[in-house]
Order: sequence, then C-alpha cells, then structure tokens
Amino acid sequence: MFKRLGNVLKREILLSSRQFGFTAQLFIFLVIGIVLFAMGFNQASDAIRESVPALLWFLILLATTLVASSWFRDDYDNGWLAQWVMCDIPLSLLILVKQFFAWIQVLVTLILFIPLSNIMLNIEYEKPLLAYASFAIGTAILVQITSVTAVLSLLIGRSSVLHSIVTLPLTIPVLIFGAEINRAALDASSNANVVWFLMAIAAFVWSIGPWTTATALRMSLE
Amino acid sequence: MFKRLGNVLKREILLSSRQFGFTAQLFIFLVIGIVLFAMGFNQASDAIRESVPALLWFLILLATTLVASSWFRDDYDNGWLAQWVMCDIPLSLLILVKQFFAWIQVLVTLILFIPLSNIMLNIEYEKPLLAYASFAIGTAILVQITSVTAVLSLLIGRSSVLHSIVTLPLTIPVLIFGAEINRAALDASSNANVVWFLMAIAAFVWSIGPWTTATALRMSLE
Amino acid sequence: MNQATFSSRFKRWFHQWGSPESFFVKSRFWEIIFGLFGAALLLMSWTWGLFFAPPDYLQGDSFRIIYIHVPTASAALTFYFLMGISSAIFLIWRMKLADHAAASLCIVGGTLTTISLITGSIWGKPTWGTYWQWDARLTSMLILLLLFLGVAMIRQVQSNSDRIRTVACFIAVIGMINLPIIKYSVEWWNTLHQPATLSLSEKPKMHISMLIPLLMGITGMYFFSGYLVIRQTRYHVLKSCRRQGWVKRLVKNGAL
Amino acid sequence: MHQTIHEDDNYLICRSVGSHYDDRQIFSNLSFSVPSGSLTQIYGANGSGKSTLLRLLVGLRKPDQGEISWQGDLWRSGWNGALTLPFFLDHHLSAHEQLSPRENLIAWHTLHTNEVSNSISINDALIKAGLKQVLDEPLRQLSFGQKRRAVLARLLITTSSWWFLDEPFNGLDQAAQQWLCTLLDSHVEKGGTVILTSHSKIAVKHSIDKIDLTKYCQDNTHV
Amino acid sequence: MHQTIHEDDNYLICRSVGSHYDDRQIFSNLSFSVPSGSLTQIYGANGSGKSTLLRLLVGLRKPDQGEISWQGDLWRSGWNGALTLPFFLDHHLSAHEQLSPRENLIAWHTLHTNEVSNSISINDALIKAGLKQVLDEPLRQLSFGQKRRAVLARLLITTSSWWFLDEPFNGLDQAAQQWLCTLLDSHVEKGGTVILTSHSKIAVKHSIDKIDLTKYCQDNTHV
Ligand code: HEM
Ligand SMILES: Nc1ncnc2c1ncn2[C@@H]1O[C@H](COP(=O)(O)OP(=O)(O)OP(=O)(O)O)[C@@H](O)[C@H]1O
Ligand SMILES: Nc1ncnc2c1ncn2[C@@H]1O[C@H](COP(=O)(O)OP(=O)(O)OP(=O)(O)O)[C@@H](O)[C@H]1O
Ligand SMILES: [Mg+2]
Ligand SMILES: [Mg+2]
Repeated sequence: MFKRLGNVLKREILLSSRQFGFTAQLFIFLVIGIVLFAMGFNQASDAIRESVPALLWFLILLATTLVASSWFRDDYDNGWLAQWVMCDIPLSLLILVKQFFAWIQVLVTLILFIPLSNIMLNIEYEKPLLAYASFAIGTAILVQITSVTAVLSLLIGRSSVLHSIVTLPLTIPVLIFGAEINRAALDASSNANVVWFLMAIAAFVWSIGPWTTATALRMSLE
Repeated sequence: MFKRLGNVLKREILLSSRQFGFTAQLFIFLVIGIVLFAMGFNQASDAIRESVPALLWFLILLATTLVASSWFRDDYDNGWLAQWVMCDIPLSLLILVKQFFAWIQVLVTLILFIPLSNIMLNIEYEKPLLAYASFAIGTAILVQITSVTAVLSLLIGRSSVLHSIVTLPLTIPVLIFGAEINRAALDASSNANVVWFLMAIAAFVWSIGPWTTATALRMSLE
Repeated sequence: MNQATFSSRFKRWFHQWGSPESFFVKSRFWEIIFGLFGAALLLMSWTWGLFFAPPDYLQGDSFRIIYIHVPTASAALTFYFLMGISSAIFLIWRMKLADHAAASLCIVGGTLTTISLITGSIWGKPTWGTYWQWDARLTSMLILLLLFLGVAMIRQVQSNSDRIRTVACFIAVIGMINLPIIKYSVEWWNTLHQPATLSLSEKPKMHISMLIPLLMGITGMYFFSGYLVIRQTRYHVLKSCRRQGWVKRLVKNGAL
Repeated sequence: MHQTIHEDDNYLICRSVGSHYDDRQIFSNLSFSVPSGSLTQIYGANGSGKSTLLRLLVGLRKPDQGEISWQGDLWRSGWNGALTLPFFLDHHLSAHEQLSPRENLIAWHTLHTNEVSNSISINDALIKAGLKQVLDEPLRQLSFGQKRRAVLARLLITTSSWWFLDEPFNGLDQAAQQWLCTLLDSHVEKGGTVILTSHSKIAVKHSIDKIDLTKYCQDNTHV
Repeated sequence: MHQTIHEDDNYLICRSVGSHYDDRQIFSNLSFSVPSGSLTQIYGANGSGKSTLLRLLVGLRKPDQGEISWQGDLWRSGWNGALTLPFFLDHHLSAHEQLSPRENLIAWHTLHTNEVSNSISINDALIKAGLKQVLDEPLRQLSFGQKRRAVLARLLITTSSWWFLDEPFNGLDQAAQQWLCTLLDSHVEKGGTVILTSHSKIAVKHSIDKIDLTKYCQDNTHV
C-alpha cells in the first residue's frame, strides 16, 4: 500500500518536473511579485516595511492557488481521477498524497524565497523561527482549502462564483492571522499567541480535508 | 462584417453570463488583497496614503494576469479557435472583439471594486476622474499584453505560472506610470502629465496587439 | 556596387552562414580567435585593475569590483539585444541557426546578468550601505534577469520542439522593450546608481589608469562571452544535426 | 447476457436498474445478468445510456432504482471485496497529455499493483500496441488513434478479469481493431469477462451477448 | 482522387507535399489531385498523418515541402479568394461545452454568414441530427455521440462546397451513420466535394476515391 502511495507521489513529481520545474516557476513568480510591489512605491521604503506581512501572505495565497488550481483540473478532465476512485486504495489517502506534495512544493519554494525576500525588502525578523513556522502552517491550511474548492468548482462546472463564495470566508481569516504572526515575528512586541490558533485550524483541516475532498470528487464524477 | 463581429461579441457575452468565472475570480483576488493590506495598516494612516496607488496597481496587475492566463484556453482546447482562423473575417479583428470584451469585464470588476477599496482604505481622490481614467487606460494595456502571453502559454502547455513570469515584467511600465497618475489624483499637487504617456502606450499596444496575438495564435494551431 | 548585386551578395552570405554545415566549419576559426583574445584581455584587465591601478580616493579598494561589474553589466545588455535580433531572424526567416544562437545567447547573457547583479549588490554594501535598493537601474536589471530566466525555462520545456522555439523567440523579441528602460533608467529617474561615465562623445571623467583596464575588461568580456556563445551554438548545431550526413562524415574523418 | 435472472454465484446481476440525470430518466427497469467468462456488447442509439450503464456497473455511479449484485452481495461502495477490481476505459484517456505513453502506463500499473513495474513488460505492451516510434513522446503529440492505443496497452498488463470498455474501437485503424479483437477473445478464453459498448459489429470469434439499450430507454421522458 | 496531376481548373492539387513535426518527417512526396464534385477517403495506419494532411489542405498548417494549389493559385494565406471557405471538422468539437447545441450552432452560423440566423432552420438542422430532446442542454451534459451530432448538424446549414471531415463517423450510432452517408451523397450530387478520413468502409452510393497514406509515410524516420 505504502509503495503504491509512493508511486502516486512519483507521478506527481514527474508531472511537476515535466511542467517546467514548477517550484522554480513559483519562485520566480514570487520574486516578480515583490519586484512589482516595490516598483510602484517609488522608494517610500517605510510603507514597504509596514506592508511586508500583508504582501508576503498575499503572494503566498496566489502561489498556493496557482499550484492547486491546475491540480485536479487536468486529471479530472482526462479521466485519471476516475481511475483513482475505482482503484482499491482509499480515495482520501490518494488525495492526501497529492495535497502533501503540493504543500511540499510550496514549502520548498518558500524556503528558497524567504531569505531572498528578506534581502530584497530589507527586513530582519526578531523571531525568525516564528515567521517560518507561520508560513509552514499557513500554507498547509491554504493547500487544504484550495483543494476542496478546486474540486467544488469541478462539481459545479467551473463557474467560480460559488467557488469564490466558499473561498473567501475560509481564506481571509487564515491570511489575517498569518500576517499578524508575521508582524509579531518582526516586532517581538506584538503578541504571537495566535499561532496556536492557526495550528489548531491546520490540524482540523488536515484531518477532515482529504475526506471532504474525496467526497466532493466522488460526487463530481457521478 | 460588423454584424458578424457583433455576433462574435454576443457569444462572448453569452459565455460570460453562463460562467462568471472571470469577473468573480478577479474580484475575489482584489478583495482578499485589499482586506489583507488594510488590516496591516491599521495604525499608521500616513503610510496608507502613500502606498495606496502602488498597492492598487499591484493588486490589479497580479489579479488580472493570473485570471487572464486562461482566456483562450477553453476555445483553444475545444477547437473553436481553429474555426476562427479558417473563417473569412481577419483573425485580428476577431481577437480585437474578444479583447475588447475582456477589457469591459475588467472594467466592470473595477467599477465594483474601486468604491469598495476607497471605503476600506479610507481614501478620497482630489481628482477622481483622473484616477478612473488611469485605471481604464492601464487595464487596456494589460489586456493586450496578457492576451499575447496567454496565447503563447497555450503553445507551451498552459502553465499559468509561466504565463505570469513572462507577462509581469512587460507590465512594469503600466505599474509605474499608473501609480504615478494615481498619486497625482490623490494629491492634486503632483504632475499628471504622465497620463498622456500611458495613453500613447495604450494606443500603441492596441494597434499592434491584436495582430501580434493573431500571429501567435496561428502558430499555436499549426 | 549596385543595389542588385549587393542584395544578392547579402543573400549568398546569409545562406552560407545560415546553413548549419558551413557555420560549423567556419565558426571553428572564430571560436578560437574570440576565446584567446577575450581571455588575454580579461587577464590583463584584471591583473592591472586588481594589483596596479591606484585605489579610489573615496571608496578605497572596494571600487576594484568595477572590473567585473561594468563589463558583465554592459555585455549582458548587449547580449539581450543580440538575442532579440536573432530571435526575430528566426521568427521571420525560420532560420534554425538563429534559434540556436538565441538559445546560446540566453544562457550566456543570463549568466552575465547574474554576475553583474551579484557584484553590484556586493559593491552596494560598502558604498550605499545596503545590498539591495529599489532603484530603477537595479530593478530593471533584475527584470532583465527574469526575462532571461523566463526564456531559458521555456526552452528547457522540450528541446527539440518547434513550438517551444517559437514561443521563446517571441518572448525574447517582446522583452526587448526592457532594454531602453534599463539604459535610460539612470536618466529618467533619479537613482542611487550612477549615470553613464563612459561615453563615446565626451571626455572620460575617470582617471586614465583606472579607465584603460576597464576598457580592456569590457572588450575582453565581450570577446570571451562571444566565444562561449559560439561554442554553445556549435554544440546546438551538432546536436540538432546529429543524424545528418555531414556530421556523420565529420565523425568518420575523426574531425570531432 | 441472459435476460432471465440467475441467482448463481458467477453472475453479475442487474435487477430493474434505472438511472436519471437531474430530472431526465435515462433508462429504467433494466434487468439482465452477465455470466463470468462471457463477452457482452451493449448497443443502442446515441444517448440511450450505454456509457451511463457502464459507469453504474463499475461503481462510479449509483443506481437510482434497482440493484446490482454479485455473488449475492449488493453493490455497495464500489467493487471492493465483491469482485476483482474492474478494468474501465471510456472516451477519456485517463492519461496525462504531458506524459509519454510509457510514463502513463507505468503510473497506471503502479496504481493497481504492489509489484515494481517491470520495464520490459511495459515496453513490450506498448510495442505490441504499435507505439514503438513514440514510446517517449508526450501524449499530446500523438495522433488520436495512437492515444487510444496507448491506453489500450493497459489491457496487456492488467490482472483484472472484468473489463468494461466504452467504445474501445474508436479511432483505431484496421490493424489495431484486429489486435483488440484477438485480445478480447483471448481474455474471454482465459475465463475473463468483457462488457463493452460499440455501434458496429465486432469481429471476435467468441459468441457475443447483446443488450439493446434503446428498448429500456425512456425516450427521455421527464421524471 | 487521381494520382496523375491535372492542370485543370477544377482540381485541388498537391505536388510532392511533405510535412514534419519537429524533427520527425510524417510523410513526403505526396502528390495527388482531387476534382471538385468527388468524394475522397484518406486512410492509413494510426499516426500515418491523415489528420495532418487535412490540416494542410484547409490551411491550418503550411506544407514544409511541395505545394498545394487550386486553379493555378498557390495556397497562400489560407483559402481566402482561392476557394469558397472550406468546412472543417476534426476530433475537436469546436463548440463550447457550456453552451447548448442550439447556441453553438447559432454561434457557428453567424461566424460564417452575414444573414441573421433563422431560428427555424437552426432548430430544423438540430432536429434532423436527432437532438430534439437536448436542444437546450449544455453540451457537457450530452453523450459522446450526441455531441458529435450537434457539430455535424453544421453540415445542414453550411454554404461551403468543400468539406474536410476527420473521422466524422466516430461515435455515431447506426442511424446517424446512415444519415451522414446520405448527407455526403447529396452534397456530392449537388457538385460539392468531400475529403474525409475514416478507418472503415463508408456506405455511400457515390464512388469513393481513396488515398492510402501509409505508402507515403516515412515510418517516422528522422529528418
Ligand atoms: C545590484 C546592483 C547593481 C546593478 C544591477 C547594476 C547594474 C549596472 C548596469 C546595468 C550598468 C550599465 C552598463 C552599461 O551601461 O553598459 C552599470 C554600470 C555601472 N555601475 Fe552598476 N549596478 C549595480 C550596483 C552598482 C554599484 C553599487 C556601483 C558603485 C557605486 C555601481 C557602479 C557602476 C558604474 C561605475 C557603472 C559604469 C557606468 C557607465 O560608465 O556607464 N553599480 N551597472
Ligand atoms: N503536435 C505534434 N507534435 C509532434 N508530433 C505530432 C504532433 N501531432 C501529430 N504528431 C505526429 O504526427 C504523426 C501523424 O499524426 P496524425 O494525427 O496526422 O495521424 P493520423 O493519421 O490522423 O492518425 P490517426 O489515425 O490516429 O488519427 C503521428 O505519428 C504523431 O505522433
Ligand atoms: N452529466 C450529465 N448531466 C445530464 N445529463 C446527462 C449527463 N451525461 C449524460 N446525460 C444524458 O444521459 C443520456 C445518456 O448518456 P450516455 O452518455 O450514457 O449515452 P450513450 O448511450 O453512451 O450515448 P453515445 O452512443 O452517444 O455514447 C444522454 O441523453 C445525455 O444527454
Ligand atoms: Mg457513450
Ligand atoms: Mg487523425
């Protein structure tokens, strides 16, 4: 069983490498995001500093959405997901593998990106570990949310109004908490307790997320 | 001829009414972005004022590029664009219609979004008309640039990340000039001459853009 | 020479160089010349610049990084321009060789850009007190790097596909609008980065003992990078023609 | 296919099965049984519900009326336990366009078995399917028929004994059609079962049971 | 199809045409001429280049070697001027899955004529194509064959006299296959020309010219 899950993971890796080094692309995307943001500011570097947490979290949201949106879509369109549903491995496990890999991809990108962004935006964390932890946890949550909504949008024939209605209330709190923690990591003065809250959310969504996604997927293939 | 172009427009409208995908997704991205940044700014209101123009343009740029990467995808996948290439209306005219409608959609989204952002960021334009004009012209340029790159990204197998990597650097002039005009619209003191410059760029890209997109499209169908 | 013979001569020249075989044969000579000349100049420039040129009265010894920074920056811009031109040639005349050249220029140019960015920001630390500043020149140079990277990534998707080539060339051409922005960024916006000191029309503002090694460095960098480009292009030509008669003949004759 | 219902162990049994989409009843009161080791062709007009029926049989949909059973067990959550896993192939490729036939076949194989893919048997299957020239081209660069061949190559390595094929002959040239026919024949001879849909006659040696779905089709009356 | 080349006005002429993808030559030295008012079937093994040839003929690709001409004019930038617009249909639906057959047909019709779509003739075409029940369902809810019928309905309203059809019989049931055959027959009788690919025999009354592409196929040798 684990060997087969490993093989599923292998296919994901193959695909992401075939789709032109997805991580590298994501990385460049993030860099461009920062460049764009800074370009507009005309060197008002104070304002840049203020908005760093929001900027980072916004970019991270876009990056995870990018990863997740193409995920299920290709394999749904070409019928591969029907093979998943029909095979004897529990669907939610398969989905878990896919989500896990997506998360890893985002994480690897961030590990490369955060130091660079620190140089480029000229920021120094008082508590760097806290910042990194918040990114890891936040992306974990976002991966779950986006995968559920990606499948939902397959279910409803990709008109994304519903999609967005579902996404908004789910993502905004995560992003806000994330940015808050980030600010705390920068200042050391603010309160970082909210990180526990984020961890609780992460535990919750990872325990029910794969199953929810599987259910939605089964329905969409009916 | 014009009647037929009108009919092409009709199909676009029909499709967009059937699946609000484009407008909804764009709107969602913008709202999430604004909320995030507004939350971060809660104390220092001066910083907000300084960075609002840059922020707005940054959000618009990223959101539009991401959403626009799938513009031609459906019709490319289902072969409709081959019918376009083969019919006796010049391809660039057909594309012009599509681009025009895309622009209208972006505008509609912005009309919904700008008042919201004004409220959330607590800003008031001294010269609102100038600000609106700058958004209209800037997005017109964006539409042209993204449609060329959207077709190119079809050619290389639809990676929306790759799409944004090649698109965003090209949009930097829009960002810089747009933010500058916006600042002028806020202050009334700054100089707004750069709006003419933006208009010149817009005229330029709208005159060669459809043709460029058509060329790229023909190549992609070979 | 009248118009007709000129254009027919041009065509003949174009064809001769455009055919992979004759390019491969003829470029051997130039490859060696460029390589030797470039290496020699660079060597001279760096020994002079690093050991014999006087320290700057403001910056001390840190200014010596100029002998890497300026040559690479200047060559990077030029090489993007060349890449755009050869991409355009490929798009218009469908000449495979131009595409191979564009691919090689992309790799070499990207490397040059990276080096100039890194040396620039290292130099920035002692002079401006920071590695990175959102300055128009620096930012537009970063965008140049991103463009190089974007084109390189597209090429890497699939090496032998005509579509991929087309897209890569298309983007290279469109990206050329970035060049004037970089070049004039120091004049259009007031930036930290210093405006051009070197110009053909004006008297140099730099001390001659610093200037000469710099000029040598720039020329050397052009030639040496040119050597790398030719080398890479020859490799691409060989790879894409590996099944053709002339390559097999060369192999049989032991020429490779 | 036997219109009379057997309670025997070796029959896949449908009892007055019906299915609808939204408010359109596609077919209803469909009863038949398929013995293992037989070859059944489902035919009928376009839109009569052949593909829908196949999806019911493999468990991708649940019947709205009636029941499907095997060895006395009701169809519950897919085929787990009831049968060996079914092999299912419809109009979709269920393969990724960016991957090559070889990579796709390996991915499919390792999804279904614990064994390591034997690269010889994988290559062999693809070569038998006539894809020698394009083993490593991404699927999107293959012709329509070649894509179909690439997924049909799975039939050579599957261990499943129940095959459900939705218009498997689509896009195949004469040679590939014959190849597929002999494949079906040999599978049935080995005791396997094939249920397929097709609009034309199939040139297999084994006798074919036929189900005409048009009879059960409600002519799209509304529920 | 005549293997000898006619310089006559009414022939579509291919002279030693060749085509390749990347560095794989698909076919080369292909010469034939098609008189107007004939019915030509292109056949050959999977991957021999039938679809590629059709795309060359309608002008979606340009030949890498040789030339295609009509009435002495070389094929230049598509068919404009040279012929009436060709009608082209391949494996793609060239219709949007979110739109209904009716909306798709109207969109296609109004792209090609200045006339207002006569809603009666549109409906009529779709009903003749057997889609009465599903006129207003989005295409994605139709069965495979119904989708094909929905795009084939264009044949009833097109004014084009040159039809290029890539495996038009795919997915059609017996009735629809007959319907399509009579359609092709009547088109040829009216002086129109049909060039199609198919892997099986076509049951038309009119005589069929055949081109076997396998002969010209390079067995995928490399350039
Ligand atoms: C990451 C940071 C930097 C980047 C991206 C950068 C980029 C460039 C570029 C693109 C050029 C133009 C070459 C040409 O026009 O041919 C240039 C030239 C030059 N740079 Fe930098 N630079 C950086 C940092 C610095 C620093 C810190 C200094 C020293 C204070 C410096 C000094 C110069 C000088 C003296 C020239 C020659 C100007 C001329 O004569 O045209 N640069 N740089
Ligand atoms: N986009 C492409 N890039 C590279 N090669 C391609 C591409 N499209 C097709 N080919 C190759 O060209 C050859 C001919 O393809 P084509 O689709 O014309 O075949 P066909 O005769 O229509 O086959 P079929 O009977 O399967 O429809 C195939 O070998 C295929 O691998
Ligand atoms: N997702 C869906 N939503 C609503 N109706 C559907 C859906 N899928 C299929 N239908 C309808 O169900 C009917 C049966 O479809 P099905 O695909 O099973 O037909 P089929 O017998 O396989 O036809 P074909 O010969 O064309 O393949 C059709 O009338 C179709 O319109
Ligand atoms: Mg079906
Ligand atoms: Mg074909």
